[in-house]
Amino acid sequence: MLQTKLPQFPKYKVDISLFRDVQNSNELKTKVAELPYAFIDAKTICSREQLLSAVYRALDEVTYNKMRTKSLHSECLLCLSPTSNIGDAFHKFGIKEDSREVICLQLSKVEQHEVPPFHVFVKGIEVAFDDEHLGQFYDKELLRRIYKLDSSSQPQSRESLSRAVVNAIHLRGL
Amino acid sequence: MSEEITGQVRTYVTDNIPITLISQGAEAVVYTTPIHPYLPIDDSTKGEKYIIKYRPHKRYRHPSIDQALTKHRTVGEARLLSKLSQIEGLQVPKLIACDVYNGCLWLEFLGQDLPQGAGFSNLKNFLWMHAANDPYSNVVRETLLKVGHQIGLLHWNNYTHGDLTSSNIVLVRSQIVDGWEPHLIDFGLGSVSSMVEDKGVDLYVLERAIMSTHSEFADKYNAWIIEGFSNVYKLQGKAGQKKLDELLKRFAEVRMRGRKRTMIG
Amino acid sequence: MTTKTARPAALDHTLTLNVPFETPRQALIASQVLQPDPILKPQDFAVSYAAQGPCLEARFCGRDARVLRVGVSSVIDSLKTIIESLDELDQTGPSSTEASM
Amino acid sequence: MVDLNTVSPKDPAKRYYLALGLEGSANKLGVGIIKHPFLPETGAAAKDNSHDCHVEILANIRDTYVTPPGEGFLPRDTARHHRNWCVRLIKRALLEAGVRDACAELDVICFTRGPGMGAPLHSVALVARTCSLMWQVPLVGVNHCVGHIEMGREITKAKNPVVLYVSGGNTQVIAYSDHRYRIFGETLDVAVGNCLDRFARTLKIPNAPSPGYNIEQLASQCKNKETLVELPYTVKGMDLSMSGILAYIDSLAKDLFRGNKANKVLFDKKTGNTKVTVEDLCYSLQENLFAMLVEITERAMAHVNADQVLIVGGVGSNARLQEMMALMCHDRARGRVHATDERFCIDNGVMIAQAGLLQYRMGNYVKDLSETVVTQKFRTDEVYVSWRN
Repeated sequence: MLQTKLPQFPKYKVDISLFRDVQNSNELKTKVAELPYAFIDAKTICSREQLLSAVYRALDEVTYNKMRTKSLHSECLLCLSPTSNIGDAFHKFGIKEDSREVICLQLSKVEQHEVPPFHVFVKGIEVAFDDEHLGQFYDKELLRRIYKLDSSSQPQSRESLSRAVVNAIHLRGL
Repeated sequence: MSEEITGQVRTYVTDNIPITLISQGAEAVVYTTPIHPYLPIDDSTKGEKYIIKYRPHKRYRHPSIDQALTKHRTVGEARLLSKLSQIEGLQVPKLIACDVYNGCLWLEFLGQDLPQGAGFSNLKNFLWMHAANDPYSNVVRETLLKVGHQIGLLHWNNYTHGDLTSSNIVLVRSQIVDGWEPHLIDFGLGSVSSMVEDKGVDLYVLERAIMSTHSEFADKYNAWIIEGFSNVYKLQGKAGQKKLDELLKRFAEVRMRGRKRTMIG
Repeated sequence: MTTKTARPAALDHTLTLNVPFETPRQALIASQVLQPDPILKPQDFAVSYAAQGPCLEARFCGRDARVLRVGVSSVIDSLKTIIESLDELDQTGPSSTEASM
Repeated sequence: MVDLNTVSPKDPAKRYYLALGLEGSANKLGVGIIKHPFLPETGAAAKDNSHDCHVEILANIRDTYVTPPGEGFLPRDTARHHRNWCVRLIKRALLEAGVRDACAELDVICFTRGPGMGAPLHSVALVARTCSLMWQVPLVGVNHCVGHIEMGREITKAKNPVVLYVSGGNTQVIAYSDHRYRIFGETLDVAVGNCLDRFARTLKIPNAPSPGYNIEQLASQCKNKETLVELPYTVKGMDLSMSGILAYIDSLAKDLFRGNKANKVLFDKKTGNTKVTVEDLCYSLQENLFAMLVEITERAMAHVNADQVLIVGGVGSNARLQEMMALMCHDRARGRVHATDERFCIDNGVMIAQAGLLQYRMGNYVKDLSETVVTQKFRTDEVYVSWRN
């Protein structure tokens, strides 16, 4: 599990875990609204910087502009998306019934009391949330479609794909 | 005033992010920091540096103009960098984060210190360093050809830099022993442009910059840059050659009239 | 004032003005003041000045009457200014500095 | 090392220089007479003292050709105005200055050689040539922009400032280096003064004392300063463009007068009430144009590492522009802005005398009358500034 804080937003803490061979995605998807986490389909995340970029953007929006969704978690999902359609962002990045690899994200105020750890709910094997594992799970073609990266400038490596994705995250709606 | 602005940035980034002022232009103030805005401190970020480019509020202009401009320019530069990063072979700093509400861009830090205390590895210092012993050495030639290549890529793809000086070209050590890879930085005045005039002015500004700091060797240096530049266009066959001829013709015109058009009173 | 018509080529409309001045010096000054200004369309119009005694002789030639008229009238405007300067400002001594305003 | 005393005063016993300056590049006809004391300390060993010549202004007379509201000044008519008034103004200036014998007392006659409108320039040059010949006084042809700069430097004593030159015909940001006033940025199309003049014409407001002054007055009466009418902001690097702004605000003013309710910027969508007044338009136009001017000036300051700004030219008398520039200078480098009042920043003869006399003192004057031909185009950086280090 990655437990971190973004230095510019010390009032928030971020916990992220990556699970593989998740058995109960179906059940988790139905509980998305009630559980204090975001569940993300790991196929759509190619790097740590991709997900953390979205977290940064979410906190930036919440702090200096306005919150556009109901919770910090849905804000993060929106911020992952290259478009400003909230439903669309959930559909694309949120956990799916058949997701095998799932990222659990908890973003909360520091003073907020502890919530149960992810593994209480997720039936799967936790692996390190790092680029090595993300690199095994992500779906290059899917990512290209989601972020509408045109084929003429096809990013070759995961690094360049990640770079294009980070750009898209930071430039959404601007 | 820089203390005042630095104070604003300190408040904005918090004490968790130590900042060092490296340049203060008219429009933006640039800092470095060892802290990545969102990646945790570990092997991948340790010892790294990042750029924070801040466009401060200007009291002299009306608040609504000020806010609109700051946002417009921050987004503009971020968008430009994003587009440029997709051009194969073109080397520009990576966009890390963009906070339009505070006029801040986080960018990858490029460059390093040159050997023998010759200063930071921008093209200007690099040429100074070599001017002392072997101004026409192979590494100088190779590097300037590559500089030309970078500008060629930029122009061929219809972008212009707007402030192409030898300080805005930063060299990064390449895989080849003793080789350098030029990167273009500071696209604050950059734009999408297919106009030969804008491109001609870009080339002219760089030529002038080289002449003013390295006048003795400027002829050869500029010739190498143009050679590298031309090669990009020549690779594009007939169409490329045609555009190149047109561009170099305009470049010569710009040089003749000293950048500015003549105007009545 | 005399008009001549026998000029070669295209500039065959001609006019010569003889302007009398108080002194030969003033005529000379007038010719020197008028001399330097280039003609905008030398293919359509030409002028030459010469001081002859207290007289300024200005020879004009133009491709047609209209060009000639415009050119001559502009020189006359200039001459008026020069003459006024000479009349009012020459020998600027205590006696002649009475303001006329 | 600059020796400002390479040419001796005409009357060495008097130990001063006297210069007559004639200006007529646009609709103002100006005649000025100045005196420079012969300062030994500005001799060979001195530093750059050309901004501190201890100038004494003996006469500064101006007559403006004013056209009716809605009309601009045309070259022919302006030239006629200058021809009609030039000699009378010179006589009055000589009288005011107490110059009894111009032939014996004047060291040099300075006139504007350009840039400007051809016909008005020419009519004044004729008078300058005539006076020079009949009085046997040397001539110096002056660049109008350099005249503004030298006068501004002398009046304000600003040391090596970045110069913003804003007038009806010019918009330039200038910095001195290596004997030239170099242009760092300028307008790519119309000048800022011209932009204001033309907008004043659309508004049909009086041209007296000047269109820009009347726009400034209207702008200060704007009641809704929080909201601006959004206008294009067209800074292009160091340069700026104003024709698009002018075309747009002109169209707004026309729609306003015509009562074109389809224009949503001016009229409320539902009620059809006017949201914007002429005063609002003037205010927004000034805020927008001046922000652009201050921005390119700041760029030049950053470039040459200067902490002072000198504003010259007719638009330079605008209080709001001065205020904005002062804020920028203060925030940038705790520096300051120098500006002159309308006696000096609006075209005048004194400034031509000042720049011309400096040039004369360096031994650079007309040797042949062919050098006195006026020119509409005459760039500031074409002049070799011998009188500065």
